[in-house]
Amino acid sequence: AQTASGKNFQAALTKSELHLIEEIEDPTKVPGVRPGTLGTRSPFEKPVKAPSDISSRTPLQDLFGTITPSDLHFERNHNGVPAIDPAKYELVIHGMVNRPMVFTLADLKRFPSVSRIAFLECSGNYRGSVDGKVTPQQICGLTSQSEWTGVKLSTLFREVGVSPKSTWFLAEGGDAAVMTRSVPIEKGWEDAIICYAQNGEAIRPEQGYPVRLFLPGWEGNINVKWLRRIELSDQPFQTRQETSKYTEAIGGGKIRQFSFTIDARSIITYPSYPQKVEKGWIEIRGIAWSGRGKVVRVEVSTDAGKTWKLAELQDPVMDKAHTAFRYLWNWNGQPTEILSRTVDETGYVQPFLKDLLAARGGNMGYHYNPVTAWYIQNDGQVLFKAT
Amino acid sequence: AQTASGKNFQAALTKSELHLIEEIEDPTKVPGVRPGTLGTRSPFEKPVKAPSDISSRTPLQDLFGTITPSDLHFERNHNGVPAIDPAKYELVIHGMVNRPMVFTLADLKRFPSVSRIAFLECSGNYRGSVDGKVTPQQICGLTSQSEWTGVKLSTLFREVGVSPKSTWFLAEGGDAAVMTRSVPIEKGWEDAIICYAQNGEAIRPEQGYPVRLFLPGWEGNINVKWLRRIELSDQPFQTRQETSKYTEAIGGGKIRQFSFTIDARSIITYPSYPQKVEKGWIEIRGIAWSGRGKVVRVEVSTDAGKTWKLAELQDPVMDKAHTAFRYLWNWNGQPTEILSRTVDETGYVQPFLKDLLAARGGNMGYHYNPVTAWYIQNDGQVLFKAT
Amino acid sequence: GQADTLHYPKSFGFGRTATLKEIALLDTDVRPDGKGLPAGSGKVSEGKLVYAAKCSGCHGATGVEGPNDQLVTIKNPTDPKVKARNKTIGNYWPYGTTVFDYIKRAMPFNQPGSLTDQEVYNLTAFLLHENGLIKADDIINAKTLPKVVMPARDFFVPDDRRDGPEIR
Amino acid sequence: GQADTLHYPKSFGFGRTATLKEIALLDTDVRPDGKGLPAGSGKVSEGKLVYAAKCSGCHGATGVEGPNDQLVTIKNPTDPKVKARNKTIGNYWPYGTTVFDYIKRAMPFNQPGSLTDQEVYNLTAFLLHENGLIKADDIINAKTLPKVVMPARDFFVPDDRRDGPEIR
Ligand code: HEC
Ligand code: HEC
Ligand SMILES: [Ca+2]
Ligand SMILES: [Ca+2]
Ligand SMILES: [Ca+2]
Ligand SMILES: [Ca+2]
Ligand SMILES: [Ca+2]
Ligand SMILES: [Ca+2]
Ligand SMILES: [Co+2]
Ligand SMILES: [Co+2]
Repeated sequence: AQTASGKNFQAALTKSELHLIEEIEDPTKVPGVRPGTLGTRSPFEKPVKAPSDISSRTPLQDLFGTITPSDLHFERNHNGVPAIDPAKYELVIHGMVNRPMVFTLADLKRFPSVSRIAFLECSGNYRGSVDGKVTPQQICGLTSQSEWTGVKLSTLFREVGVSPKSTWFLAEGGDAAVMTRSVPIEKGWEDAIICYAQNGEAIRPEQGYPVRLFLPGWEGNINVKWLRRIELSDQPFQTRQETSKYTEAIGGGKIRQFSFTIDARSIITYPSYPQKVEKGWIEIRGIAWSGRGKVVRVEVSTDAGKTWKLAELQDPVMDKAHTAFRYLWNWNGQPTEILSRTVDETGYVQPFLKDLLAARGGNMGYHYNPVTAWYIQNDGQVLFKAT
Repeated sequence: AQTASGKNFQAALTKSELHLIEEIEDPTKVPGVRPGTLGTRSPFEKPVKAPSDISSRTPLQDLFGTITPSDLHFERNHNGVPAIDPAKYELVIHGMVNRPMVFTLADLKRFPSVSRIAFLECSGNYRGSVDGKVTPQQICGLTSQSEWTGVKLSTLFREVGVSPKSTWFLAEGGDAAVMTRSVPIEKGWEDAIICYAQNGEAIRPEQGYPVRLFLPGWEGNINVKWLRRIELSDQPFQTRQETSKYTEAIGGGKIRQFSFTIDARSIITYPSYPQKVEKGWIEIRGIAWSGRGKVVRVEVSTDAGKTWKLAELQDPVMDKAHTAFRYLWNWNGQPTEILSRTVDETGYVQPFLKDLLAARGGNMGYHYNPVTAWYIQNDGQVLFKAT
Repeated sequence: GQADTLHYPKSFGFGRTATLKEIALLDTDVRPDGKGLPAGSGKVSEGKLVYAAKCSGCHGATGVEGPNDQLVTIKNPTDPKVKARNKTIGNYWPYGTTVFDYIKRAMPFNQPGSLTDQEVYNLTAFLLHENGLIKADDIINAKTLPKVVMPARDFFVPDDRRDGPEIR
Repeated sequence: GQADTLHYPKSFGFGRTATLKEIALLDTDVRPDGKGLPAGSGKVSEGKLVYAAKCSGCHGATGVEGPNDQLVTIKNPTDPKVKARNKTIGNYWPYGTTVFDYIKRAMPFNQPGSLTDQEVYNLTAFLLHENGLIKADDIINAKTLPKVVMPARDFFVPDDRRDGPEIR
């Protein structure tokens, strides 16, 4: 047992200790950290991707605006991230060309360049949940956005002299999966980019360092990372990734193949599970995108889909890009569901899950982009609900 | 001394060792790194800021496109970067208001938000060199670009009820310099943002974590970082930073004060010192920006300023944002000078150094935005030249 | 698009001509018409041995058990879990050439690129046979492989989604 | 702009009223009209002692030598280097109140926020005197400080740059 004076002394000590800590902690009273060579992330902020054996998901619910920090860009690979020495890197282009050629990384950087801010999404990017306990990261964290820079593939096509008879090309990665996909030649001429930069700097290893193929608006897998070879052909190669995988049953015994385009989609990232909200004003926030072009409209419902209101889109709305949307809502504290749906410039309207299932003969699979609902309980708890 | 057979044996060993190394190094033959929680930068890429005691400069010559990776965003502070606990963070707004208020970080995030991609530049951002051996980073590395997200200050002005008689406000930082600047109230109503996010994530400590003031197009120093207090007033406070510093002599004994706007500017980042170029096709690349609004035109000269051609601007051209420009040039191998100059939407034309000097009575100082030239020697060596 | 590049010079002159040898080193892909298949041929019986030694650890003794991807189709499965993942070479792969191409580039997963063409031919023969697509003494080579009839071929249709409001 | 926010509710109801006490703790700024100056007053002679103890290490024995910012103007310097950096309180600062405000918030650089108001008043008096702006026995307080005549005041003009082509 402690004496009364002992107790007082200890309390006093504790108080002065506390005071000391407070003084040290008052950042206006201690010189801070001097300028350095690399910036840091606050130790109080620990955003992380959610990894599995084969992929890692962007924490969409933790992000603001539309750019994904490069170290939070989603990952999907088929046998890990290779270590590639850029000095040894070469891209070979051959097949139906006048002159098969080899380009070093330095060569690629010398050609005319192009930059664009665009999303990249894996076509296997939907996960539901029966108990509602899933975050946006878990539902659809296989989408991210960067400013991509590189040389247009069409520029290289002209350099090697692609035959007018060529209709497809093979893109091959230099990873341990030696990833291969066949791409229709038109996409190569239209807007394909051989990218070497992401968000201002060299592409990160997880995104294909030193060079990846970028096909704006097309499913992630075909944007071959660690690109080492392009072969021009007059037919697709029917690689494992475009037959066994990345094809989807659509009913009537049919399997859809070469389904490249990412359908229009949106997700409300705030409020979302596991957050809890309070009665009163809530800015509903999210991102919307379409592989077909620009988002022209995002509609939000706060009454479980009975009525829909226009959300505000953040300018500038870019082609094939995550677009931030916002809708100001005064929650009365009653349980309800909030939903968002995207309409793109082709008139495509993001479907409900049940409509997608109906259109595909009851099959789930790739290219699932359903409207998702957030159920808000009367205690403010937000839970996922399938549509 | 070594026997002949010993030598052979060693050579053989070395050869098989080499082979082994080659095998290990062939990334298609070894499973790569599994997906993780945070992406990495390739060990072959080491972009760094150039620090001094008081600032650190963005390596503009190493970047592509327009977004600056957050850890390469330039820094300028007046007594270091403070360590701030976001749970303890508060913003106080008081003075000529109906109701002085305190906002936590969580409070600020609940208000309607806005995002914009914009540059931030220190007004003391010009350094020349007599021997020409300066990089873009050294010449003007105190400019960077991010996607900034936060709440409009006007929203908070309405919440506290700013008096119609208020004409200025004080912005105060919570760093060891307790940085203070006076801002005209109109800017607060127009487009000031109380930012809590940068490039998708929480603002980095070096850029003001957890909250900074962002005044699009205005000189860096007034974009007070680590913002802790705003006081509404009917006059400026004449702080040390807006009198002793961030004012400039303009001739005739006059000192210009409250010079907020960043004048239009550009820099060719490729080719630039210390690079060496080869005869033939060169894509001249750079960034252009203006604190007055959009860049409407960038002109490039490849004949030391005798003639000027239009550069291509990367879409979308955004208001008060770094804009990428490119100009394709076939260098004949003869020594020459290449230059770029920006014209903004108000018709302002980026001046030559000599014209700036003449306009300011021969004084150097803040707001120096001259056209800079790169001299290309006949061996391809690129060197800075003042205009 | 292509139009943007029309003002470019005919050639920028960056890069160099690829040699036949360096192309050959990389060019291992196999097309449905058999283009790309190397010399040699494979047998089911020999594939069985290679499979047991180098593949069964991950794909199971009979290519069904896993732990990794199921390679052999189970006819009329009753277990709903097996039913769900029963998409394999035998009932889902539209081209036999893909088996050769993929095994050669990517398997075994822990030692990709380590197999000889001979081994890959043997494994291809073995897996096609286990899936009931060829007979036990059929030989697989550049001539025969493209001709193996794959039951799934008929199911595949090109993307039928279009711009506009229709959900597909 | 303001128009964008007009559809907002009158109040969102986030945040709380600030107490007078918590405002007072932060509100140390001093305006040119003297608003914000605390009670108390300062003397040149006492400021000299504080300066020698807490400031001279960085700003020099007489406020000229550095190594950090020069605080005291040299009349008619001949050394061109001194001439160039001879922008100080005496010839470049437009308001005396700034001296108090800045020292209180930011100095000494290695112990910012450690000075009492008394010390800051004394230092302000000392530095103004060293710069020839007040007499040795002048007292600096909330009344007198705003009235100190600062020679640089007349030089300052507001930004005269405009939109458009004119270079200024
Ligand atoms: C160490 C584990 C491992 C070993 C050993 C292994 N595999 Fe695999 N295999 C895998 C994994 C994992 C996948 C799935 C890869 C992916 O999806 O990217 C796979 C996929 C496959 C596929 C494609 C299945 C489909 O339906 O798409 C085939 C075919 C295959 N392996 C054949 C083989 C053969 C033949 C061998 C032996 C030479 C082998 N594997 C050895 C792990 C292994
Ligand atoms: C450990 C070094 C150090 C000490 C001690 C120090 N200073 Fe400073 N002082 C500086 C530095 C560095 C600056 C410039 C800060 C900046 O530019 O952000 C400065 C700037 C100043 C300025 C502004 C000068 C100008 O022209 O803008 C004044 C006034 C000043 N100090 C007064 C004082 C006084 C009074 C003391 C003592 C109470 C003091 N300093 C102690 C380092 C010091
Ligand atoms: Ca080679
Ligand atoms: Ca081939
Ligand atoms: Ca798989
Ligand atoms: Ca408080
Ligand atoms: Ca005040
Ligand atoms: Ca200074
Ligand atoms: Co698809
Ligand atoms: Co200024």
